[in-house]
Amino acid sequence: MEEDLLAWLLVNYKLAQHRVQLEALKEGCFKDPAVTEATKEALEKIFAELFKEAETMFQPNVKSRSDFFRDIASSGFMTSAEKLAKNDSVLFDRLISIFDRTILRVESKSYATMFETYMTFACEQTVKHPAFSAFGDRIRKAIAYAVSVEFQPINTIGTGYGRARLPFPKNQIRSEILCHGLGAHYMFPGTRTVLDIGGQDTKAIQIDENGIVTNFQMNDRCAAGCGRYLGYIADEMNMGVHELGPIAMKSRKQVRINSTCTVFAGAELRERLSLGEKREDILAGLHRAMILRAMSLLARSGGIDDEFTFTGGVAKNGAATGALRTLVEENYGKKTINISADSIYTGALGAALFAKRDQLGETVNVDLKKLKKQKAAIAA
Amino acid sequence: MTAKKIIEDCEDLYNDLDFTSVKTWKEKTGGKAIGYLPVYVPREIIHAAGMLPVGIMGGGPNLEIIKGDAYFQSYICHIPRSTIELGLLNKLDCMEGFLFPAICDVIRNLSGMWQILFPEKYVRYLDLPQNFDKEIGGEFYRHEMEQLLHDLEELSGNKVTPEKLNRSIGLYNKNRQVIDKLYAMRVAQPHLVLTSDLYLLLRAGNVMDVEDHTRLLEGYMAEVVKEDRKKFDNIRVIVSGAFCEQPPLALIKGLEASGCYIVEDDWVLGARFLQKDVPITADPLEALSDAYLNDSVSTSSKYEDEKEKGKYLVDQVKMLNAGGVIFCAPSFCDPALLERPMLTAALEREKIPHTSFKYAENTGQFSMFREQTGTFADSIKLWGEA
Amino acid sequence: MFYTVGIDVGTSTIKTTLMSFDDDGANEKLVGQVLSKIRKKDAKEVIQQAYGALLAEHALTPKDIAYVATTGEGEMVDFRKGHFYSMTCHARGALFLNPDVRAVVDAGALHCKALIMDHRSKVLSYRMTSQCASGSGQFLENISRYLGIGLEDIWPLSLKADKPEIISGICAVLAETDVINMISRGITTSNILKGIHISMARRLLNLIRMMDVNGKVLMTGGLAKDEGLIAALQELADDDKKGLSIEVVSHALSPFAGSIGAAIWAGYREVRLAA
Amino acid sequence: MKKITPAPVAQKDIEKEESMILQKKMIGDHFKRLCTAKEAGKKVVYTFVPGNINELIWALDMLPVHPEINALQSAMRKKSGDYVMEAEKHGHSEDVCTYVKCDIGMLKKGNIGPTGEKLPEPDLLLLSYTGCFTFMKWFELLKQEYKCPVVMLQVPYQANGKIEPKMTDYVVRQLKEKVIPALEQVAGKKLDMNRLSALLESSARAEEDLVAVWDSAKNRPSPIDAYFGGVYYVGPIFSAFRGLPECEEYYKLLRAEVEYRVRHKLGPVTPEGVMKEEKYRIVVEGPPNWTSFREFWKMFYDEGAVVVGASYTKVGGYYDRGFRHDPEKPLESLANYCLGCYTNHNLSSRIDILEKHIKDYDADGFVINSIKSCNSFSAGQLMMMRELEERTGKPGGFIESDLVDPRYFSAANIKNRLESYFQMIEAKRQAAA
Ligand SMILES: Nc1ncnc2c1ncn2[C@@H]1O[C@H](COP(=O)(O)OP(=O)(O)O)[C@@H](O)[C@H]1O
Ligand SMILES: Nc1ncnc2c1ncn2[C@@H]1O[C@H](COP(=O)(O)OP(=O)(O)O)[C@@H](O)[C@H]1O
Ligand code: SF4
Ligand code: SF4
Ligand code: SF4
Repeated sequence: MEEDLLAWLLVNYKLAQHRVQLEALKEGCFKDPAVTEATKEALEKIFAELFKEAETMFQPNVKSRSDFFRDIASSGFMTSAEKLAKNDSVLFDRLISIFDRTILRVESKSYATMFETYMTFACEQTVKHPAFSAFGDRIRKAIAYAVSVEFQPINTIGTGYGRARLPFPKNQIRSEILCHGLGAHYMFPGTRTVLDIGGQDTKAIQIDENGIVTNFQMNDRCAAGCGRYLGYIADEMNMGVHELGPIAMKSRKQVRINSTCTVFAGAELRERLSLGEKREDILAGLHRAMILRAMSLLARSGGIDDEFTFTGGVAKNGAATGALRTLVEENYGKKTINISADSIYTGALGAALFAKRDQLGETVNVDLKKLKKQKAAIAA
Repeated sequence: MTAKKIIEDCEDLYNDLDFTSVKTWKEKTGGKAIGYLPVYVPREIIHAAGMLPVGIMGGGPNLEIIKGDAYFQSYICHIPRSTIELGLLNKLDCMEGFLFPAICDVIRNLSGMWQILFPEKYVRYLDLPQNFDKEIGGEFYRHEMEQLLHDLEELSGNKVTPEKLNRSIGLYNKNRQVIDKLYAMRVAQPHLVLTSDLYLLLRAGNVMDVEDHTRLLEGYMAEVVKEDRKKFDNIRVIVSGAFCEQPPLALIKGLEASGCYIVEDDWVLGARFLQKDVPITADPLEALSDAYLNDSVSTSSKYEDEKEKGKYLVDQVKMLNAGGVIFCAPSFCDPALLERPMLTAALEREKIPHTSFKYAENTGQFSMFREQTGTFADSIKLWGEA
Repeated sequence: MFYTVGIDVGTSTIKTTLMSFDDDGANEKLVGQVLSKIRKKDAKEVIQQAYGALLAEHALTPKDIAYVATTGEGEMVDFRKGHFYSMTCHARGALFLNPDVRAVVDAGALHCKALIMDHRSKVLSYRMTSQCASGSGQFLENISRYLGIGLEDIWPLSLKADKPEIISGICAVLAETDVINMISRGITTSNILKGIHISMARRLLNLIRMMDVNGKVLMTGGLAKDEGLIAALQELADDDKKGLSIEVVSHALSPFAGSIGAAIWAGYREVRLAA
Repeated sequence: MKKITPAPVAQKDIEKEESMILQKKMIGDHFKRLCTAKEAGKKVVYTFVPGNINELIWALDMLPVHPEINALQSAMRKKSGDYVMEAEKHGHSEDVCTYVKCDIGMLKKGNIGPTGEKLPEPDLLLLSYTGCFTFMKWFELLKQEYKCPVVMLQVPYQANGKIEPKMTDYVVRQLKEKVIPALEQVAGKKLDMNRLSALLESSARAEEDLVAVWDSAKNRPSPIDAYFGGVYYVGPIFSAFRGLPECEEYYKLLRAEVEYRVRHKLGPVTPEGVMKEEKYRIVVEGPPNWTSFREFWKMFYDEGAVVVGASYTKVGGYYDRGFRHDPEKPLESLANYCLGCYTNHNLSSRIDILEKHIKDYDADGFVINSIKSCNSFSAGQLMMMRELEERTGKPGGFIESDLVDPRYFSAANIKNRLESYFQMIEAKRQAAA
């Protein structure tokens, strides 16, 4: 019961976040200089659809969905716009360009101070649920308390690709490699090899029994092989990035993709589609091509040791994990492969652990009890 | 067997990364096999020791590289990583020893890696002389060959007598003669002896007994004349630069498809490295050494101070009535790519058109090559020689 | 008199050109042309449509066309009579558009090629970009999408830049984050675009510099419409201390150079075949 | 490459400057000699650093020029980018050794040497090389440009990790029958063996002092940086001066300075002064990057990393295991010197050498700087890394750059990797504590 409530709060919290951004997007779109009567009408319809979709989107039984507002919104928007402007390519182009212009601004806005708003919304939504309506006031009270508690961070450590731009002193910045290693170690203490495929880069990391990195390899600033590779392909196909995996998984015979560059792969995709090859087969080939690049980084960092943990946004993509599993088994034998639903936070988790360690001067010990609980929560 | 069927069989051999034909040979003869990397090794010595020399030319277009990348950075040519991949996949287990001839730093260093990776195998770096003086370079090379001969005797348990060695020399002489005939046939009728056919025939020689290979070539030549093959309005070109890592078969076919008949090339060059028969004498090692010093082809892994750079190529163009030269070299291949400016300079002095591009053995995209060779062919076709 | 059609099948657009010749192949004239975007459609269909529309517009039927020549990825067109390779065509088309030029830069969606030729448009030498789309037309298209502006708005904005924000060697796909970054740092769209034009121009200049180019250089391909890029290229070339003295020019029909060249070669071959 | 201006440090560090000043003067004098060679009637021999036989050249009163040194100096003076581009314009591929392209580009642009004056054309191309096939191509290319004789000295590869008698014989024979006659012909005189022996004796003394300098890195803190500083230390002995009295003097001076630093427990001098804290002791494999040499060095000293051992400083002679030029056996010792240069060792031996460095100098780890355009060094380095990690238990770092092509130095990337690498050592230490 207790977990159920938390789960629902989380669902509604995400909904709140999503709605706020949708509102901003809507407002932005209507303010766009290119808006005409026709587009206004279309936009109204599109947004009505988007808000409606959002209602159920975060519920636990709904599966494939991106964690990124942009992905969700853009796939929804595209689909609706395509439907509405079936034969009117001018209208379609106009709608898309309005969207492109606006999303950029919505995305680069900061929503950091909205915790209370989100929480209140989440609380009100949740108590509407029949399972909790009886405890409405107790829940409200508890949440009001939770919201009022001030966080007192004892230490902060920044990491990630953009870490150099953080306004932190040097000792509060840690390489994302180390953070990923430690984060993965915390989630799965048996981990020896970590693969992180993020949006902008891919890292293969070897760690020791304490979660300390012993070797690593990462790719350069090239989208081929990172999450954006799939994002770009999804854009090419007017789809959300989270929709690719499920389609690719239907493939029975994958196509070999020859282009390494993401943009060229996009062109190859179009070419192959026009040659009549199946969408799912090409997509499967694209996923495999991306995982092959990761395999080569892994090989270079020292191979794959038990246990192997796959983190980063792409770990949510079933076709990518599928291709990875196959290739790992073929080349390194059976290995325990850990994939966490929260994997996109691995780096942040590692940074937090370093922050704690730096402050308290202790090496991090994994709290097994807590971990079990966490795993159970994830399983539920 | 029709020419088409012969080529199909050769293509199967080309695609067979398990070296089944080598295993079959071993079962049949009970002998051992020695793998060698490009470009040239004196196969006669291996043969005389009752062993099968097996040419290893990388993994080609079909091998997916998973672990090989762990050994080579992205800016090193492709052949060593696919060779290591083959090794790690145990596909080269059927060979008892490996020879790494001196050709470039990559192959040289690969020999050291092989020593570490496969300590149970016989691994030898064959240092070829760059001094072509019989008394100096010849002396050194002779030592190298003696050592090799001695090692192979030990490995095979067979004594190599001068008679045996001479017999092998004879067989390889014959093989080279037939290959030369095949090349001559292509020069005369490039539409008949397709370059892709010829290439596959040469590749087959990497993995089969020399006598069988000679018979195969003769069979093809007898059959192919019966074929009725269409003649296209193609230009005649010489392809140069691919002496080590081989272009994918599809690229070779693509060259023909984009309007070029190839009348000379340097792929599988080891099979044609010696340009004259090695004489049968009382001292076969000396004969082999002399052949290497005096009668081997001009290629970028050999140092040449006496001869004028590019003269060999220019002569070939004239002799074979070629319209131009296509440099097609593996990416990151220092010997081939450093040689290129010298050769192009020689061609330019003679106003011979040329173009160039780079490939990797597993390149999968050909449209850029097609554009380039096509434009090249167009320009020769539309405007003639000059 | 007879007619020919040249079809240049690109990765993003199809260019179709109709030309007429005297019976002896002389006096080539441009009759009409269409440009069609492939987008997500089947390229073959787009080609068929464009071809049909162009003929209809000039009251012609396929029977009236003596020779259909393709170039680019045109090998897929089954009603063609011949195929010419793209540099051969761009060179010939360029010479038609501007008889003074001896150097051509073909900047398209994915590739850029620079070539030099003689007075008959024989390609003497060329350079091409690699298999990385950084700095290509598609790259620019992506950026304009991230910025939410149309292709046609790019060059006017770029020309207005006062303090270009120069970025170099960035991935065509990951550029998005750099763009977002710049926007959040308050860099104007004009300055972002100009910066991108400069980095693209560098790439082109590197190709040109690899050959002995002097005098007029004609831009062809889709990017030839981008006056911002042309301006940036000219500025860079002028600044270049390495003795490069070139004048970058474009032509309203530059994007059609490939198809024009194909149509002219078609005329040439037609006369030869008849002979 | 001499232009290191140690930031104002304490008075006693003046000594340090003395060897610097001397080296600078030596190089200046040499280039002056070169520029006036033709007037002075001196013959000029172009030859390479690894496997150079300078003593022979000097014994015949000729002047050596080393194209690699020109290339690296061009890089430090930020000219190499243009030179490389120039060579590519002349048909060279972007894939090949950039030393070659830098040299060819410099030639095409008038052959202006590091001092801004035109270098003399060679009277002889002495292709004595070791450890790399590219050298052969290099001189084949130069031969197209100059109408002068070439003579080659092939040095067999130590494929089995040792120098076999037949290898030495082969080199000696070439020296006797090819190289010396060719040199004599150009010099217009006979080789005086006594003169050669005297030069070799001097070489051996300099070598002795150099080895003592390397050994000093065993101290804590290490008084030298054996890589970034080391490339300066090998300047005289690798380039034109081995065998000359000024070379001997330089090493005597250098050794004294280093010994002084040891006594006073001083760290190495960096462009920003004496290094404060020695946090990490590192062994480096591979050549440095010359185009951003300072920036690259800074990435180390800013983190408190000192290089205590390096393989690159052994390319022009490997003296650590006792080899010295021997006046008693002049030709044989020249042959063995050539055979012993670092890149002429097979991969296992290279791993052994690095392993020994890591152990002898008590390093915390090792970094491989892989050069994109140098196959001789780079092919196999990934495997070396793994073997070394296994054998020593010390972590390896892997970065990629180029010798002289500025396009291939991605500072952000290298910095990110190095930072992660040093943090990794740090984290490991903490975990162990
Ligand atoms: N639900 C999902 N399904 C499929 N792919 C996803 C999903 N969520 C995120 N991704 C992928 O993950 C990438 C972002 O990963 P992330 O680890 O957050 O990157 P970074 O940390 O580098 O910003 C996206 O580009 C996208 O491809
Ligand atoms: N006005 C314009 N401004 C900038 N770029 C343009 C403009 N018009 C077309 N383009 C670019 O031209 C490219 C198409 O060029 P094109 O030569 O037709 O390519 P391809 O032949 O490869 O399909 C597109 O990528 C587009 O970015
Ligand atoms: S190859 Fe493609 S994906 Fe990679 S950097 Fe270039 S443009 Fe980006
Ligand atoms: S392809 Fe070239 S560089 Fe690579 S191994 Fe062969 S000869 Fe050496
Ligand atoms: S490849 Fe390496 S070792 Fe050889 S010449 Fe070039 S830089 Fe020197």
